[in-house]
Amino acid sequence: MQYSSQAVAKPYFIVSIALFVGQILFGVILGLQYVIGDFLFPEIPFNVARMVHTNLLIVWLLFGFMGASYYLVPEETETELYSPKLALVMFWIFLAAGVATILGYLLVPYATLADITGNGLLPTMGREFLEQPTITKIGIVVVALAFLFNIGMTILKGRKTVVNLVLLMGLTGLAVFFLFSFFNPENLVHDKFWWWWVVHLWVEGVWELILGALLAYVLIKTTGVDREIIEKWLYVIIAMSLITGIIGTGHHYFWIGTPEYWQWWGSIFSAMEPIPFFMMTIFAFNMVNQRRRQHANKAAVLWALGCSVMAFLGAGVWGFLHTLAPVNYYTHGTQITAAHGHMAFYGAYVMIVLAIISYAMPMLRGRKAANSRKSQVLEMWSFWLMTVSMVFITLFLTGAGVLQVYLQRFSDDPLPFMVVQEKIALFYWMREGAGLVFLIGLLVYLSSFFIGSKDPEATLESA
Amino acid sequence: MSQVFTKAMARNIFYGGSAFFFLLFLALTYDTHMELPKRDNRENLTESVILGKLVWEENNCIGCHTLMGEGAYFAPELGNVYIRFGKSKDAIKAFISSRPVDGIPGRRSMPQFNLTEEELEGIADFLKYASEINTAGWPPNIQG
Amino acid sequence: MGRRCITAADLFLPAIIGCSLQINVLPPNMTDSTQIRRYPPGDLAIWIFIIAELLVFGIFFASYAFARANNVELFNTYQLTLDRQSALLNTLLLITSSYFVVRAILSIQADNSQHCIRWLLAAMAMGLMFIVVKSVEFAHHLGAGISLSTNTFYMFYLSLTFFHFLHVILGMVILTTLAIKTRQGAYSATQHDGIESGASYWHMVDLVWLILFPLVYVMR
Amino acid sequence: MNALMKIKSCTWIYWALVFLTLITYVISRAGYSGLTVSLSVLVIALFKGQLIGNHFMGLSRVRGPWRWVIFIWLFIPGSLIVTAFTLAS
Repeated sequence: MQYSSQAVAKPYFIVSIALFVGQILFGVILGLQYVIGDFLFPEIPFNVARMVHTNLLIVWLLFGFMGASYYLVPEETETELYSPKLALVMFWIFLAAGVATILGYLLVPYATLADITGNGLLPTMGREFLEQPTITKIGIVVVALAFLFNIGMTILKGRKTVVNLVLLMGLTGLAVFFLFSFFNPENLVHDKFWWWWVVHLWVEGVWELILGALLAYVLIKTTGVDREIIEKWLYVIIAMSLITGIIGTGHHYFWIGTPEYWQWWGSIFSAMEPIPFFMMTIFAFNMVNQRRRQHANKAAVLWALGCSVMAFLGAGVWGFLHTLAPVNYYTHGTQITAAHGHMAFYGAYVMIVLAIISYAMPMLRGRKAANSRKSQVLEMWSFWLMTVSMVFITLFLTGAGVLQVYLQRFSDDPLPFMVVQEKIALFYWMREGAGLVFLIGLLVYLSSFFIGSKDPEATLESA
Repeated sequence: MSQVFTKAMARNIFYGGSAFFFLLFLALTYDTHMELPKRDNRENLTESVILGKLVWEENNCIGCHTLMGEGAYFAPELGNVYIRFGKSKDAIKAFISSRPVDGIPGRRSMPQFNLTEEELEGIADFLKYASEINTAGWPPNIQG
Repeated sequence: MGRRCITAADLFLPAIIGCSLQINVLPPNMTDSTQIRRYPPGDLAIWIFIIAELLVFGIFFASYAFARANNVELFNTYQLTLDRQSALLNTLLLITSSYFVVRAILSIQADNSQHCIRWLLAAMAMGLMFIVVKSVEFAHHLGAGISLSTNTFYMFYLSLTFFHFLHVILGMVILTTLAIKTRQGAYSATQHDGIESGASYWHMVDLVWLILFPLVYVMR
Repeated sequence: MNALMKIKSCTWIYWALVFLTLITYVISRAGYSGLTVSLSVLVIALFKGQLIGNHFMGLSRVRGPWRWVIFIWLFIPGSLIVTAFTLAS
């Protein structure tokens, strides 16, 4: 660690991982509710558990992005953070708001939560992924602005590299598009239309800038390839992401009351969305092949490479599977969507945050470059356990989805939703099994922070 | 020719391309909003429907159900539930208000939300309004 | 052409068009930009962008053709409402404009930046006329109450021509930048990558129209 | 190739493009229609595209894969269009 203010990243990363554990625990609960319908009912009904699962994901990824920024921006700008104190204050505010919101979900009925937080004044709650009480949303905006201010001022006074500029653009976009979450028109079609400006323009727009910047940073650090080359790639990849992704929003405008030309525009542009992800895979592997030095942190390189592959599979291939309007007509809102969502989020965003944690944590904990050999072996085991089980979760959900589409939408004698759900229960059981393996992988991941932490650091010869 | 592929050009393409396609997206957004009055059933957006949407949101219905295919995939699609229930608001209201507090053993159950008569009427009106939006022929059949 | 070293372009060339990775070493007497080369004129980054754009248009064209196959009657009927004279005029304008840009490149290769600017301005004048003619056509359709949602034919016609129209505008912005930079003396006989990049983009805009014109206006 | 010859050759290409465009227009004005006419018009257009690619975009002087960028682009959508029009008639 070259700059002492980078240390503020550590609490962000720790909370990130803690919330990740919470997310997976609720994921396992949800998976069980799919097959044992009354599990934990009425104490934790499905909608509450799902809300906790998805909101924890978003919040821990945000913690991860913030931690990553606090870690890499001082190094890229070659200067100390503008205000480490502000970063710590915001950490506690964000943590308190996040925990209070999750507890609110779990302890009182959602309608009561809406009532006590004054949702009637400015109704923004109760929309998928944006379930947070309005007051929490305001809190998120405040934290995001303070964060952007802190990062922006640091970049302003230091060296401006492509990595930190792209990161800053991504983070600014994240904050800007989140503002649309306050816009909840009474007209349902308007509501749905603008809701996607948060959700789609986040995950298939500005978040890809963040992903690209973080990946580029990890690759610069671990491969020693000339910065010029990596930055060129970064520009080309994010250019392709936005060129395809912005109009690609149209693939959500097929069946929600919006004009039918979106079926063409959305299909054509989103069919090209896999291209930037493919380029990212080629990029990551090429850079590692062209590496000028070995890095003792093998685990970080593994996460970075894994991220590029899984993002391509999850976001690119599984997205393309159901993005064309004639296909989507049958698959829209089925387990196919769930399959895509799981692998895309894991591949693109979970893995990049884990990659940067894997790269930064050894230094934050006082190592020179990498963890001990023993810790790294455990971490790489957790990589394979989680990644392979996520592949199986995706495959089982896809199987469930294909059957669901056939039985409920496509066959001559379509069956009711609940009847179909019972027929495909076997797939949900298998998915739950894969989910438990994922949980085991996560526990192995946690153990890698403790086991071997007293051992000497891995060197190039031993790693 | 100094370099085959320059960073400056890659950067220009990123800024230019992004701005270009964002502007195009704004143009299409504008056109969409011009077309929506013909499709989005806004003439039936009554006070009761607006209340119904709030009830829908404040009970997190989207946490289990889909509405026009968006939401969670745990419980049936509700964009066309009004039609599936034989175009009967009473059937919708009766279904919601009759959910047992402790659920149905071993099965997925909908919670008992203890809605008032006005709220029940609102949610039924909201679902009727939603079913009358022109969704380009989706869902493929009555089962949603 | 300067010394070749491995660049990022070499690395993802194979990915994009499936060729094998090779490092090209040209004999020193073949470094004149008019001689055989390994890469197209201009910056490779613009060519990646051009490929992406062509891909979109290519998919759009094929979509048009297949959508037409399902609605032959409709497409044939409404195709007759289009103004073929202005389409012809526009085609000639774009071809001429492209030709002028070629002349601009030849001028700068001869180190004559005065001529280069003149040719660029002439090309821009053609582009501007295209924009005017096309705007009149759009105004006509708009006045007749035609929109993207009128029918599938107009959806494609308006999408394709409007999307292309925006490219002409972007191309005009690029040509303007080139003219200004030429005036500032940024390009010379030995250094004109930037102007070749912009020119390649402008030719792409022309190329797309050359297919669009017969496909949408003529073929029935 | 000296400068004057280069100007001459690209001017020739220009007149060829204009001529082919006028032919397309005349065919259309004369009211000819049908599959054969349509496909001929398309082939003319693809040929024009190749002229642009080779001579205006300078690909004729390129050796290696980039040489074929425009050709491939013309070929693939071109054949899809041919297929669709053939199916429709």
